[in-house]
Amino acid sequence: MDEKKKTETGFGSDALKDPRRIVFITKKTSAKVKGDVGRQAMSYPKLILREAIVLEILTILMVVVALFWDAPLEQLANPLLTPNPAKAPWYFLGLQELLHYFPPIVAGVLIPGLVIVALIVIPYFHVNVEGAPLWANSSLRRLGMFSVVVVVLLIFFGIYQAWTIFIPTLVMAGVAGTTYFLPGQGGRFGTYLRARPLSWWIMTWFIIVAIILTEIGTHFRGPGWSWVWPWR
Amino acid sequence: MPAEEMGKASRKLRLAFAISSVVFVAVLAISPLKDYFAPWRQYKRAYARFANTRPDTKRLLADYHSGIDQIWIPELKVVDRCTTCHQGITQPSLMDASVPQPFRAHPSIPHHALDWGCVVCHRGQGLATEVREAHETTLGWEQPLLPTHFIQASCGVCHQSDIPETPQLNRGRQLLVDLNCFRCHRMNVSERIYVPPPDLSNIGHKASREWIYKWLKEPRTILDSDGNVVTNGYANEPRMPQFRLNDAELRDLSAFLSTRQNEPLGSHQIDPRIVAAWQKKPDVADQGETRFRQMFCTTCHAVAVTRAGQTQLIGGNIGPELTKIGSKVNEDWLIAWLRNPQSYFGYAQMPRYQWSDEDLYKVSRYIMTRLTDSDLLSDVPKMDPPTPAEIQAGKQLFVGKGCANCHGIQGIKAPKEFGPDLSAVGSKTVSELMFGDAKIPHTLVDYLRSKIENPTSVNTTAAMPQYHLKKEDVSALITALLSMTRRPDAPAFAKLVVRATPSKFQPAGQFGELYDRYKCYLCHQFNGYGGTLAPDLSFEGSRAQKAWVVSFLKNPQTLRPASTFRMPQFNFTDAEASTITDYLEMVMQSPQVNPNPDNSSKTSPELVALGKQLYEVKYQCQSCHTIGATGGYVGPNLSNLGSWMRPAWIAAWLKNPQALVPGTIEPRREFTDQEIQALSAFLMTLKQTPTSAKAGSAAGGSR
Amino acid sequence: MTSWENTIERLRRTPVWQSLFRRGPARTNRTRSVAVFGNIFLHLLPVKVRDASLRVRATYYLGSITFFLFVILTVTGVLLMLYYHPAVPEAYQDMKDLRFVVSSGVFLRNLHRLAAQAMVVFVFWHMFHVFYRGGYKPPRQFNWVVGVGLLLLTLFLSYTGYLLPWDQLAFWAITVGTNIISYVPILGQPMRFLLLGGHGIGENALLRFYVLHIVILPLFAIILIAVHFWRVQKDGGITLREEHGRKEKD
Amino acid sequence: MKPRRLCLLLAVLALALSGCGTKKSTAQPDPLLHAYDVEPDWSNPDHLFYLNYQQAQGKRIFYDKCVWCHADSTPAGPSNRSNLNPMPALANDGSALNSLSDDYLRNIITLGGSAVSKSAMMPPYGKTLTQDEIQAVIAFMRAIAQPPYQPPARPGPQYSTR
Repeated sequence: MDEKKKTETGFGSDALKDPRRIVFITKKTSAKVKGDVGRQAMSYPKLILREAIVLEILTILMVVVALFWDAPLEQLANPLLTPNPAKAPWYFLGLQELLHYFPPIVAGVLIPGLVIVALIVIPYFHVNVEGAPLWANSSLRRLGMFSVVVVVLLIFFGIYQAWTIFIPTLVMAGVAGTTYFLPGQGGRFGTYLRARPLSWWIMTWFIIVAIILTEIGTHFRGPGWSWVWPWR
Repeated sequence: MPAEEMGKASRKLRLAFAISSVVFVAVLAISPLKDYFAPWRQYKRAYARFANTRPDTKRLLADYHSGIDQIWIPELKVVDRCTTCHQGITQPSLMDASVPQPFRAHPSIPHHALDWGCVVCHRGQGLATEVREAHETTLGWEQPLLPTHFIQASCGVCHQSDIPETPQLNRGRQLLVDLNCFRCHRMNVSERIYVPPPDLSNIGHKASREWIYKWLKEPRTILDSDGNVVTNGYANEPRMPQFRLNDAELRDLSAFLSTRQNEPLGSHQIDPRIVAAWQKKPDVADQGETRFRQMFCTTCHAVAVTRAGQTQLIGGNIGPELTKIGSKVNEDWLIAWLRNPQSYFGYAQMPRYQWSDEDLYKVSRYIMTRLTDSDLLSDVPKMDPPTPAEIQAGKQLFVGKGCANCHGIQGIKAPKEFGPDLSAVGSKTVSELMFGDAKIPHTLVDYLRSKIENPTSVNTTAAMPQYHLKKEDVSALITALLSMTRRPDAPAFAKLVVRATPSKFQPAGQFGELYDRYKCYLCHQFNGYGGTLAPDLSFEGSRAQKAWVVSFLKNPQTLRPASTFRMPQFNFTDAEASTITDYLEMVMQSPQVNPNPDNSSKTSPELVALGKQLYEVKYQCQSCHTIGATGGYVGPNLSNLGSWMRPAWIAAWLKNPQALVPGTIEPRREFTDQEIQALSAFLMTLKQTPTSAKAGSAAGGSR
Repeated sequence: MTSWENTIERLRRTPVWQSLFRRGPARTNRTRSVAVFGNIFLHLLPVKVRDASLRVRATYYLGSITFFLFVILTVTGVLLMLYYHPAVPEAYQDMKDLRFVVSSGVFLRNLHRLAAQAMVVFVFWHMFHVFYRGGYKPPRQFNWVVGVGLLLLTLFLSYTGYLLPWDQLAFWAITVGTNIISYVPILGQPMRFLLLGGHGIGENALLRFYVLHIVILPLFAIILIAVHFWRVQKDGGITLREEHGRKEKD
Repeated sequence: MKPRRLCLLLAVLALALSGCGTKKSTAQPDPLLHAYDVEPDWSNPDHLFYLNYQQAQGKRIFYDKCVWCHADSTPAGPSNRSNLNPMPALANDGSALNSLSDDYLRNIITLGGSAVSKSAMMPPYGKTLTQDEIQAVIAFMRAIAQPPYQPPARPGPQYSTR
């Protein structure tokens, strides 16, 4: 189909068929400019159609679940009637579980505060941005530092008897340490793990701890925040 | 990238988009289905189908529509949607049991459902339109439907005093008082005749340490074949519960109690001449037994009697059972007690009889030698005299176990707030209850039942002792407990509460003293206060002739020889008898009865003959009343009516019996004035000499 | 040209259509670009995306899902507002009415609740995914921080919504949550007081949580979402696996 | 294999677990709990009749006024029934009473035996009991009748729940 004449502007015919972004590249440009961005596709319709399909499928799933699952509703709020245990929304139960171990100032303020600060500063804190392996250079020094951090953490958890955090920390440190001592290449998995940057280890540790704490807080805590088995 | 290629590649994408869009629209379109398939709509449709099978379809469907029905009473804060499914509740033709639920009509009750809503009585959740939500304990509503068995509890929320329609509730409330529940738990109990458990300040005079040990250990041990609890010397006496005490505790407590002799024992000496005269006689106990029976002690006290191999308790339950009393009490104490029960503790409910020393000696010998059980204390360990350490420990136990809550004792104050507050236990939600490891359904009713039947079932450290109650008494107690709710917060409810009217009849003066001394109110009613064992005396002055009352007081047993429960022989003096008679005549008058009628002139032999004819033929009164040797047992024996009742009373009675004695069995009939005159004239001719009295009534006097 | 396309073509020529869309069919790359540029919503997206970023495994659509959940929440939330009074006895009564009387009320509330829980899950998931892809690294540092802000907003949105049914679950969950705030030294108590509008959870707290839930937090969320999308485009599109670390083929 | 998958798996697992609801205990049905009152079958005390409110009120009135002549034993001792001629019907005697209509029973209780040409020994209770109370007594008698009382058949098809 022919285009109307009036829409033609100063671009050449090539540009009509295949428009390119015209930018001035300076040193201060924030955009990541690479020489080769690979093959490109038009957002309209390729991206937009995909997004629309995702929206529709998501809605369908949500509606179907909402038809068969009922939102909980308990009795009228009664300040005189404390449920035992009183639980926060599930996404705060990890935090509530921490409160069980540590003094409130640590579990309630320090740790969540540090997590938020850590999340914010990650991009500005140039910890092997290049993605160099944890043990790539000066490996002994790094191993030493890593071990000190882990030992301090373990002592901290040990003092407060936070055994549930103790265990994943130990496991993570073990796995991370083992990658260093693995003979030779250690297989594909070992190689993969050895190539992980420090931030990767920290984040993975955080995720596992968060999931375990949330899970324990949700399903393993009964009256007086005592340990109960969910199937009993 | 060439446009054609892109178009080709996105064809698959477009297809996927098309399919997901179709599903998307379809799913959104069916999302209202959840609403459409709501269970209540199915009940609605089922009712319409059901109504079409009934002959009165038109009336059944008069108010039918497809939406939610609700009863809305703003002033009571009632929003009940129960009628959405229970659509037939106001249709009289759907009353019988063949109508399937939820369409059956409500049985006819004094309160119409549409004026009160459903949840006010049945509890549950009136807002809900789902079956489980409305009826059961769910997370969203902690108050499940009250089982119909306990529905009387809801009557009790407003009706604070007893009403005849709720026997189970009334029984439960009586038990809360009788079993001393209110001594440990805070609760609202309406005023009733209540006799506190015995004061123990002087128990050391009364019973031995061994007996106390045994009693504390197992106040009751055996269940007979009917499930009645037989106690160590007492039957059907559930007041003293069983505490969970170990041997050391039993020793300490019995040591403490057996040393309680705060005041010297009252007069317990018997004239030594009488003792000397009777001591050696072999039949002293037999004579005592005869005297015991003649005085009708069994009207209040039961004694086990073995006849033809069958042991049976004979006697009333106003006082304790006496079968094994001789193994319990000291003889000195017994004599002092019989002489003047109130000298042992002031509120003792046993009347003070006019005993002669001779009778006293005989009866006490009978009690101490015949009413005994040598095996009773055989399993009690040997105990040395109490040590101060034991006594001290026993004193602490006495407070710690809550004994002081029920039993008064000098020098110890009852602890306040000993048991949990039960004044609003009926409003307790499931989440407020601790079920422990008990394997019972988590509802308030099951909790209460479990707790009453075995206090440690839900809480192993419970301080509450073990009561042994019959199943129906447990149900009655649960009903009474459930009736104690937080006052519904709607102001209109507060106005609806029918408060209990405290009634206490306490006459003054000389009669008042006699009334207290002989405890008349334990058996007789006076102006709505008192026991129900004997006739209501509220209008006795209008009813009985003075001479008859005097002769009855002097010699009660001659008038109703067939009845087991008979007025005891109080041995009134002449002065006492005339005080009582004068008081009854002066004060206990009915406004319905003319005190000074002048109808003697109207009596004539013809009238009497007419009355006799009416009595025997037209109204056939003999079906219920006895004259001479023939007639029924329902009403009182009329053989001596002429010397017993006043003619004005008889006339008023025949006009309207219920006006004189509310609730009396005799129906009100439509006699003409002439018939009343004739019947009165006939009845007044019925007189007999005391010696010829024979047949009696079974149904308790003039009721 | 089929009659169907003819009909469409004729429809396109009507003045109403032209006033609505102004442009002709997007059949060439240029008109497609113009369609994206010229649309207030679509212009947050880039005109072109790399083929690699269209692969499902590049994103799992986690960010999109999170955003769509936000859309679902907005729609259902607005509908729920029609039945809701932020007052102490009424709030709970409204939940009962939603459940038992309002047509599709249960469904609306279910959907809202479900989407709210799912959004918290997906926002975390999205963050972890972006992290493992190295999406926080230059030049996308700022967008990562915006994302962290959105994470916190999502948590607060969910948390403030938790109180609104005014049932036991809500009351005590919020009690536990707000008690944590009071552990902050010095500022803790005043912050809690500010949040609850009093020393305890009552009518004021309900009103504050309601306003936060339906006005303040969504407003910030919308602004940050817009910035987030815009920055994705400006920072060079989504982070691809091969962009950071070892250039391994996946 | 990849840690990324592990995280995904854990997240899904956590989500799935948090969906589990708490189980509720189910109550066993006890017919006694759903009856306002019970009355044992007079000829077989192990067999219980379950009474609704109206029948229970009837039972209360029956045991106050009627039991003396219409039962073989009374709460206060021997019955007056054997004393009477003709002997009154037992209240649970279905073979004698089931054939009598509610209206007939209401009449004889209200107006007495002589009003329906029966023995005058049956006194009238119309001025002592209300019509509701009399109806309650009849309902109670119907409830305990042996053989069981069948209400008169209604016209129209029978309803089935299915």
